[in-house]
Amino acid sequence: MAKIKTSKLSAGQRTVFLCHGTGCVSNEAFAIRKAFEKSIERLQLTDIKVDFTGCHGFCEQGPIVFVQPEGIFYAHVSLDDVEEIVYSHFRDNKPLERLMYKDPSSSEIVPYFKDINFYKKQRHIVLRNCGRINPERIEDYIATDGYQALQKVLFSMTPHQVIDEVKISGLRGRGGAGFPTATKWQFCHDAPSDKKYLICNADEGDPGAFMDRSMMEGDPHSVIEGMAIAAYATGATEGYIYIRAEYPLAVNRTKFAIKEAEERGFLGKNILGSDFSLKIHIKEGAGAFVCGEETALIASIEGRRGMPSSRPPFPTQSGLWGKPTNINNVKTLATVPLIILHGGKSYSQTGTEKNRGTSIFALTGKINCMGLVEVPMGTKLADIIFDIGGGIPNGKKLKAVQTGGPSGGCLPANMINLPVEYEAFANAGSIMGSGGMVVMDEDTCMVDVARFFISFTQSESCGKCVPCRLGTKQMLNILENICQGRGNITDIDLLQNLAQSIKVSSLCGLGQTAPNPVLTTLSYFRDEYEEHINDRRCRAAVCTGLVTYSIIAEKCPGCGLCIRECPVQAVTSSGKKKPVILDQSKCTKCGACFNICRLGAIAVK
Amino acid sequence: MNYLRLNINSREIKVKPGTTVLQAAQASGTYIPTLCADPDLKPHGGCRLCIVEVKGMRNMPTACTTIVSEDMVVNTETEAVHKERRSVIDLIIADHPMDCLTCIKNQRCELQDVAAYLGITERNLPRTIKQKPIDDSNPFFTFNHNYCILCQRCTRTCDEITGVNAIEIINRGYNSKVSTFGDKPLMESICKSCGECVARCPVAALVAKNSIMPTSKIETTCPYCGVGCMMELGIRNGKIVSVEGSRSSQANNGRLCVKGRYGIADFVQHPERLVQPLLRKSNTLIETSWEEALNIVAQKLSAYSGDQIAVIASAKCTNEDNYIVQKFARSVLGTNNIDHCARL
Amino acid sequence: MNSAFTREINSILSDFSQERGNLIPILQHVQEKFGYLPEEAIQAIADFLHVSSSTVYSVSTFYTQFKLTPLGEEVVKICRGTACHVRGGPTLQRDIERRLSIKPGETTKDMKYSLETVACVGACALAPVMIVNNRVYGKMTPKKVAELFNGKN
Amino acid sequence: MAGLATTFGSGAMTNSNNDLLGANCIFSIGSNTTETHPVIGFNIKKATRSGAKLIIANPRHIELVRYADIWLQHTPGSDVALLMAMMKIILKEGLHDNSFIMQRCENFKPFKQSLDDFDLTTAETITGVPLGQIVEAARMYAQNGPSAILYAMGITQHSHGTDNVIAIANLAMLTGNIGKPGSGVNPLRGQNNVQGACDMGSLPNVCSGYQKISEPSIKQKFNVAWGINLPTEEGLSITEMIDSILQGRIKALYLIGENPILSDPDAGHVRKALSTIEFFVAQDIFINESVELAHVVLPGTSFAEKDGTFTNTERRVQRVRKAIDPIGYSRPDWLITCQIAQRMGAKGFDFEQPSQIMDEIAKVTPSYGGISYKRLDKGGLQWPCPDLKHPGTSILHTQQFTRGKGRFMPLRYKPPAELPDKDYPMMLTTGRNLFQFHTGTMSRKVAGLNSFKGEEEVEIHPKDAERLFLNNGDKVKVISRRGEITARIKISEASSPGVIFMTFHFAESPTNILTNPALDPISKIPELKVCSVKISKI
Repeated sequence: MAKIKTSKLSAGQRTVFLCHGTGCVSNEAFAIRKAFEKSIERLQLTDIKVDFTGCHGFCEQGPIVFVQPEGIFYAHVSLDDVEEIVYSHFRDNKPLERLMYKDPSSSEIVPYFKDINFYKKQRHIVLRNCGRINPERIEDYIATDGYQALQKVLFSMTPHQVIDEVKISGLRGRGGAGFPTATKWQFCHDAPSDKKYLICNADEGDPGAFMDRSMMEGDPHSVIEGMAIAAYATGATEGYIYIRAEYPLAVNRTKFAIKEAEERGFLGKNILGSDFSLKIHIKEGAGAFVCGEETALIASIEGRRGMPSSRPPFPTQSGLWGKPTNINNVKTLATVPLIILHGGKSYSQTGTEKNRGTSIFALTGKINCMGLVEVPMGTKLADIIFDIGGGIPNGKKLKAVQTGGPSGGCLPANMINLPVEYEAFANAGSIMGSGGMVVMDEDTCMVDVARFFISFTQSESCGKCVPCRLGTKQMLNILENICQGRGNITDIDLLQNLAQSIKVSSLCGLGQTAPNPVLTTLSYFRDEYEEHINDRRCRAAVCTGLVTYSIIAEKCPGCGLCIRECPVQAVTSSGKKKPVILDQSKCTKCGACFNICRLGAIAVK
Repeated sequence: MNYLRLNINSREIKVKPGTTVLQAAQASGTYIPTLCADPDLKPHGGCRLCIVEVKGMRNMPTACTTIVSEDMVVNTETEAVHKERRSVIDLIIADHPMDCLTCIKNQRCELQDVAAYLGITERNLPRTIKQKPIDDSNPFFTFNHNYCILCQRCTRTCDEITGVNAIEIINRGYNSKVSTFGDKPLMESICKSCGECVARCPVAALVAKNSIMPTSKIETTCPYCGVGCMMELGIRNGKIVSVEGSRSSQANNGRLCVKGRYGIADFVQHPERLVQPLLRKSNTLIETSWEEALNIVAQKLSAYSGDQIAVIASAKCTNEDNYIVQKFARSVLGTNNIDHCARL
Repeated sequence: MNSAFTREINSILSDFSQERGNLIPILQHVQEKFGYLPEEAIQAIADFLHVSSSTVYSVSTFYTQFKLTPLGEEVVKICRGTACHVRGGPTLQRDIERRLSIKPGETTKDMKYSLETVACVGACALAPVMIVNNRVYGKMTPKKVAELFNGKN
Repeated sequence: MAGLATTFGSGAMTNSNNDLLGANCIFSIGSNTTETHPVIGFNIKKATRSGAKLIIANPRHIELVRYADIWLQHTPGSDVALLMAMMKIILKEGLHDNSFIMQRCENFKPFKQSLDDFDLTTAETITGVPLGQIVEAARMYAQNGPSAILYAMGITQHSHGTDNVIAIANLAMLTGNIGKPGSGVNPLRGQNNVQGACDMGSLPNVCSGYQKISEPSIKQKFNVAWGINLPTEEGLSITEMIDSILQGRIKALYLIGENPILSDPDAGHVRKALSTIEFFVAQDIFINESVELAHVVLPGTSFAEKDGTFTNTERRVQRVRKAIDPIGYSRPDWLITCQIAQRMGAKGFDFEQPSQIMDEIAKVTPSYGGISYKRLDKGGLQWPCPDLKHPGTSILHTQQFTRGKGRFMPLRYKPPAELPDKDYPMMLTTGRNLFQFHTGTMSRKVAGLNSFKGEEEVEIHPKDAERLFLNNGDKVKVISRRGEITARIKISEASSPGVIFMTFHFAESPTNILTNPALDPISKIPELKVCSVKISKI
């Protein structure tokens, strides 16, 4: 039996870690790292290392610079700040207050990572390595007990024992539906076949979710190790990671990680000298939300249109190329090594009776602290929004929380004591889904939100089955009418009925859940629908058809910014330093003037 | 062979393992509405009309994709099932022209049948249809996309039955359309014009041109190549008006090619057909009576000895024709100089 | 079809085996090379994989990633994820549509810009987000849009 | 069919149309199945969909190449070399079925000797196919049993067509691919009732059911049945008849439902014969190039106006039923012949309906012994069907070959009778198009079919076109030693450089003016698939 060479992370050495997740990279994190390297070299600060990590999850604060071992956290670092940090922090040993994180509610400066509320109240199990290790260096992963679980499985456990351990952990599929992972593995294990496949579903298509992306960018090896263990347990010898092409960074890191793992003998033929072999391929999704559905995903890997097929047969019986296929989500797989290493029992300590472990949310929308949030199952929504997320910005009021993306629902503010549990969410008409959590304040129109989601599912419907193809189109037409002030009060019943039948009779999960945003808004925010229809009014002033823009004369100095911005010349000058005039008959309600005005001189109703 | 028992609408039925609920129901005479199922094609599950209730199953599964298991209890006629079926048809009707009376498929339209079965008498949803193009390029059939309900029977036929894959679904969702490479007219595609798709279209999307309903049908065998496809000629007013593949023959199992399906009536009923015996007089062929023609032939042939006569029979003629001719050559003309184009 | 084109297609195809499962990766590589999927390329791919050209066409029209017409020099994608939607995505989109005078899915006549929407790029914390030639721009405001486009013109 | 008769004892498709669906490997040689037998083409594609391997041997890039695992693009006329090479490889690699050879076959040694004398590198030169591909094909065919072979006129229409067929039969016997489901040697018959016309004895050497007139017992049997004295001298084949007419030996011709001017090689020669014969009676449904030369024309009926039976390529006898009344004063062919016979004072032609004729066929024809209209009304029957209880035979040679043991025949490659040379540098090969049929007498009357393919096109490789300064659609003259025709060219990479392809559907460009009447010495089939031509732009 081969022994994994472990190395400890170079503890003690002072290191500047640049966050190299998509968010920070889009803000020039690569260039900032180069600048740090240059600057440190110039000052000959030889004891200081520059390195990078995957996503920290607090993308909104990016580019993030994290200094170890002291644990200082710098936010919003720009290229111009690099010199200052290097001089002040490293040469003069004076951490730079100006760039430290400021708590949005207290406005206090929080120098240390560990004290930041956003992180403090989280529980990082799956995200254990994200932001802490270099994802492009397998040694870093190995140093955090990486691939120990695989070794344990290969040399001291039978596939049955592995499945049993996962069963004890109570792990449920993190892709959204929450199907018990061990049961799925068991099905696949029991299906007789000469060949079996394993697919890691990283086709994170939910608009508003990005945890799979962060996992693949920040800790690809934990997913790969999880895949190897799952493959061993189910009898698969070939695996695919189906990942969105929209995530180029994640694709590249994963490719690199597979290569590294193969070189180290964690993948490929006779892994670690055992008689178990696994080859992993990467397939890039080509832009179809429906491919997150298991049977559609399989069709896509097979080179066909990503159209779902009826189940049964389930993929565990007849999946890829007609062979038994086990499909697990990224987070599910990343959890597996931990369960094996520390025991299912230990994992099951976190969470609640039926919902073990943690759950990850992409917390976004009208909230102070946006980012990835990992919390124990059972945590209340309110804790996530207010304690971790720091509440709603600009003193606005919370209106709703949308979870589960286009398949989920909108929960009203009065339900924020709901615990994070599959069943609790389902009973409320929503789902956990892949973990998008969009916070909405009073400036959000709930009818518009419903329209937005239906427009999304409608454009992503594959078209195979009638209810989804034509039903979502009907719903979208009705919602657009309502939003444009052409609604009829009978539309509400029509919507309700359509939504119900689409839910029951659609072929796949996309169609079956597509009505959820409509159904939840209809049941929790029915008054807003009625207002749109009866009063022709959008209280959040979002629906352009129902909105009027007007000039608040006393605030307008006639600067003319809006005149230049208006695409239809509806705004005209009435003389120097005099308020501008808005011609309502020309106004297309595009909102350009409203957005450009810095003086709040344009009113919207 | 072992059988599985199941219960459909409180009736016990025995079927072979592997049978779908739809097949079981149909075999037992229970109608389940469907628009995308076809006995020759793999189950699709797209139209959702064949949903049924199965005891112990959470959702309403589609009968076409559900395989019978022992002691399954199926209900095809509950109010819940009907409600969902009706809303499916409502959706299709809202996206489909409502010109049944002048539609070429009137009375032969499966959508009409299903709507009637479900008791739908009016349109319940706002119309979603918009004017779509008509592909009139093929000489034998028309593709009118306005009527298409995207059941995919045609594309599945072009895949599973003919293997040509000339037509496929392009785009997706509501913008899906049955079309060809580059969304070009059929005549510019690799379509072989076999019409297998036309034969399976449940509505008036793919219809034969000049389609006339026959009053009677007669089964016969195709006169073109050696495959020996059996076909049903549709007859009206003493004329061939339609051709369908005959499922009873193992030679073709209902399938035909372009020549068999569309190349029969035009040559059989061609104005240039020979309708009367002709006799060469002063180097032109002129019409004559059978009496005269037969007499001349008999008389002339009698004038030669066997080794002076040759007979060329025909691979187009029936066995009976050929048997008679070779018997005639051998026993009447006294020669074995008989051959046909067996080799060509 | 000129021979240079054929050579390029063949060089892409030579990296793959003739299995149907390679269809999407091949389309991705061809699009990477040419910026879109030329008809001749679709035919060549179909011949290579022993499937019909209609089948390849059908698959390429299913996935939003694939383009059947050439794109502009700058491809502007607007994220239509939820976070972007509630944080001003629609306004951002209207702003850019107006600037370029095209709708999503279109290309300017001078072939300079193509506008597309994309279903969430996973940079939700930076909402609203737009992508220009694969570079992500976050927390977009009309002002930043103006800077970006004026800087480019 | 003579090749199969020699080796197996029966010259018909050994297996059935649907049986192809059970094959693990299909080897199609000299058949453009999707164009010529579209519905069997469907079955081939269906079989490949469910995993069957497909080997195509064809000089042209036909549609089935798209579905094939291996495409052997061999030079027209090199089939024997190709098949011998495959067999040599199979033997060399020990992939042959020894027990089948020992138990079911004979004459193996001389056959093996003929392979020993054959050199694989020569095969590569003759066929133009890389040896590696031949090896791959040989293995695929031998190792993926049951393997079925399909062939058509691309095999038979050669001056050595019988050798081609024998080579195929040898290959099937060598690997034991005979007499079981999914295997077999399957010649696809061109016309709807070629099989039936042969079965019925419209051949110069046999009566119905391939009963040899040269055999005294057979002669005796028919003498009794028909009450005559059967002529014993073997008759002439069509090509020989034409020669004989021109030599003045044959003076009268009764032609039924054929158009030899378009369908037979060296059409100029045929036309001359038909114009000079003393008495020519033609029976047909249309006037065609041949019929218009007749002295008396008798209007027959089409298939839709009469009752009867056709026997398809898989030996299945199926009903033809009268759907409409005869057009004009036309009469069913059997009736016309009977009426002539009666007027000549013959007995035994007083049939009232075709079912009675079938009853007589059944009586005198062992393989049709159990066939009657009553049974056929319940569905077709595949011969041999010797008695009324017999269900018909879907696979031949299951227990033993029709002739007892399968006979291996030694082979030697012979080149086509005419090969390109300095004067006629290109090779012409012929075939069919899906949208037309045979000489077009039926299909060209269908306007819709003409819109798909309405005129002859000379398919030529771009390299040749470039060399000859030709553009797509240019009109050219194609000239052979026998004559010349004009047609437009279609530039296509379907054939190799140096090989042009034409159909024979169009009277305006009668391709068979060009083709070579060189006959296979045994089957008497002319070499329509290879001749030498030159092209010149008009």
